Amino acid sequence: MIDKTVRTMAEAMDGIQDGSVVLLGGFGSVGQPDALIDGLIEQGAKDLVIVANNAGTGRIGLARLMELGRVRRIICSYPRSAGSVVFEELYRAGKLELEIVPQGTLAERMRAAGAGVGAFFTPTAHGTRLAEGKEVREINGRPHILEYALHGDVALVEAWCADRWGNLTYNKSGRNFNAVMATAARLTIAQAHHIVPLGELDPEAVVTPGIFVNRVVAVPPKGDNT
Amino acid sequence: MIDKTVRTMAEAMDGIQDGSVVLLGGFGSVGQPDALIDGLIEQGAKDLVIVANNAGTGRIGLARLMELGRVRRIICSYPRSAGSVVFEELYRAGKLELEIVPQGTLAERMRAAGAGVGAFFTPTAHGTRLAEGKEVREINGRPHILEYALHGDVALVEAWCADRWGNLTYNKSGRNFNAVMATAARLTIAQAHHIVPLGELDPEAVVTPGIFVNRVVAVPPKGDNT
Amino acid sequence: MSSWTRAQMAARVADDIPEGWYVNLGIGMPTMVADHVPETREVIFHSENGVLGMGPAPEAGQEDPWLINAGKQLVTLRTGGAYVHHADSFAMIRGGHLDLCVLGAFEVAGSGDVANWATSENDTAPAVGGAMDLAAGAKRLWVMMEHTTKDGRPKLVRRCSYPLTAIGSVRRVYTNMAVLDVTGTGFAVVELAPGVTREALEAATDAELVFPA
Amino acid sequence: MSSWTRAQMAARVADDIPEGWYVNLGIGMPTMVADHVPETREVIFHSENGVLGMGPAPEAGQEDPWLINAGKQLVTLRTGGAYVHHADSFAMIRGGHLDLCVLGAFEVAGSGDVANWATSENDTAPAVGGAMDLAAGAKRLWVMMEHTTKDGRPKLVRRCSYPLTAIGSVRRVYTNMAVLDVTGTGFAVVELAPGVTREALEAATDAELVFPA
Repeated sequence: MIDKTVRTMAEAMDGIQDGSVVLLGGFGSVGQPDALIDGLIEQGAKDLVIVANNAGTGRIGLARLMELGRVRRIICSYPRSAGSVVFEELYRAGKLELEIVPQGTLAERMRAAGAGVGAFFTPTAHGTRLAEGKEVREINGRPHILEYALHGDVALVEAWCADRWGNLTYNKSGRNFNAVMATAARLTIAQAHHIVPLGELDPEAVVTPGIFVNRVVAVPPKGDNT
Repeated sequence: MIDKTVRTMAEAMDGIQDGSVVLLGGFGSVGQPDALIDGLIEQGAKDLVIVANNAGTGRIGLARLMELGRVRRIICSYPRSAGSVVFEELYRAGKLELEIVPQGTLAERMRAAGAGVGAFFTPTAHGTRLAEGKEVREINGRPHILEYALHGDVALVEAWCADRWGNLTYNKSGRNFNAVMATAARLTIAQAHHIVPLGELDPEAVVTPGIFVNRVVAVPPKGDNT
Repeated sequence: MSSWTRAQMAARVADDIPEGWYVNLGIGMPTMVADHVPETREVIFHSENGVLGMGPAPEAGQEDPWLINAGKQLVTLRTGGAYVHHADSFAMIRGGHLDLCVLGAFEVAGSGDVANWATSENDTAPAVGGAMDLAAGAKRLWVMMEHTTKDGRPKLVRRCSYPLTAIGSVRRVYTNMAVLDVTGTGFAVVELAPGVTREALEAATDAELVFPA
Repeated sequence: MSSWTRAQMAARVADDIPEGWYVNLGIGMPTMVADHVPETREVIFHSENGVLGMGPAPEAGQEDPWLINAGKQLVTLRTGGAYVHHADSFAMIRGGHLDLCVLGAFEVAGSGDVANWATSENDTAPAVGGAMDLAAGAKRLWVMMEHTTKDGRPKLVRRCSYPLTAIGSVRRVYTNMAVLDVTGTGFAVVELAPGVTREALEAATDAELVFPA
């Protein structure tokens, strides 16, 4: 019987290597895999490349991981936001590499990784400094730049419901980067609010089919009573 | 009040021009927009480029449109199948241009059109005669070929449920090419089994959001009593 | 000098949005536009984080922490709305499916170039978010901003001095002083705010202005 | 000469598929493999037309015309299955998410090249379907076919004479005479069908064969 659910966070994090590219789902505080990030902090992998929309806030979660010196490089669209204090300290001190990617290009680069597209041409960012050094080609009269697929070694995502095959649904705007990141990594680990029996998810409404998911751990969100 | 539903097939077909690139949903007999194809036959546009998985069977629907001499070119993955008699006659007589595209590349080229990707590199078909004349580039040690976005002027799709905003759901394997073609055309026309009140479709389970749909016409499938 | 308030600017933008358009409103001032579209006129608002058919802020007690917009504010979903993931959401943007995007900006040039994400070449870690995707992808890009900086420098310019967000993308600009169409070589004045003179507008603008005959 | 029947070949392939694999079975003979995987061993079958978790043919009276596989046969959905659209379905294939694809073929070369879609360069309108996507995209490609053509010509060859489906993709071949691994320069014999001799296999094969020591 296929059962992708794991009982402990240690099992969920098993085998994550130093130097991994780790995709972190979430947008703002919605859909962030907080428990998995804490699990990763505990697990100890270092020299990580983190792909996320933001660069962490406060001194918890991703910010904590960075503060512990475990992140070598961050690839994101919106590094500097209210409370991104750890990022700013480390970046100013030259202790963190930064790659800024337009948000849609970031999503599309991971979608490409998940879908077997090696690289693609997009008009986004053409003529801006984020296109510097990139190949330009005119397609249908419009300049496009070449962007490469962005693969993860690991994706950490937050789902709403999951079953033992790893099928996932999300809750409202919690879907965000989670669904695309789940497709783009060799090892996708999901924390799910609810583990439901196989067959309970509507086959017409599964957002992430289990083929993209390797491990599922039950983590009700903090303060949730449902 | 937004209302994309139209009352007549003539309204649904209004403005389709000679020379249009028309995307036809469906796979096998499932999810084929039969009523819309009949509407297109009636409407009269000619010199069409048809994009579909198959090249029609028997002498109805797409095969009928071809038999009437209204199709200049067909882009498909599987032209020759049981009953593709009209295609074979016309093709052998040199009266029909054919472009064969691997099924996944066909889907991806339309997904690219819908998503603003001008072109993309894929390993599929590298080293085969379907890659002849195409740009080859090695990415991550693997040869890829360059494929361009495939835009439709019109997409004809079959949905299961639709609302007045044009949100669509499909039924089981009827989703197939319909959902991706809906994103790839300037004018997307859907025939829907059921027109439902706005709000009846679960926002978590809408497959094609109305932003991709211009017109909806109610067409219960033949012989259906639901 | 008189001019439009921010609320008046938002109302002015809202007036130009017809029923049925799919619209993305940038973080900050443009977000106010939604409040000025009457409920009877169905305009479908899109948020980058996967919300199509976004409604206003929830009433007290009705907040759902799982439903936010791109500015991370709590919002609602209108009847008929739908949720999608980030790649699909940006497919809507990048594939040219949005009728309109309204962004704030630091500078707009008469060529339609826009700079709205980084204030100088030395700002090494600016936050681009979805601005470049929106500016390049939407069918129409309108900018909504104050006509000058706080210290009075023009924001409508001959050439952007800040790092660009996109080239030749802006169609129309709504400021506290005027509504102006981008001509490619400057700006055509569509409407002046009450009390704003031609001379005042010219003094506050560092680009070619064309006034209606 | 004795050899495996088609059902035995299908059972032999099924034996090599462990629980938990995501598997696409090509149209024709490979489709039979599913019937030989015991229900207690959960293998998740994928069909190109957007069905993940495909089950067997429906029982009489339970047919649903909206649920077909890539071969256009009526099928069922297993508990836990899901429907996706064509681009997402091929993302699973092309993105390397399928553990295995089993295809039929006209020819397989010792290099792993496979030809299975067009029988000659003069066949100007052959039907490729999803074969090239599957051959290039799946983690493993196995081929299941008769060892020779009806008129006795070898289908395991030094170099494919028919138009290629993919280069260097095949890992393993199951025929009525043997199970063989692709070595890159030929085939390593894993197992001979009962009654098939080394000499018989060599006579029916136009490629280098390596036999177990």
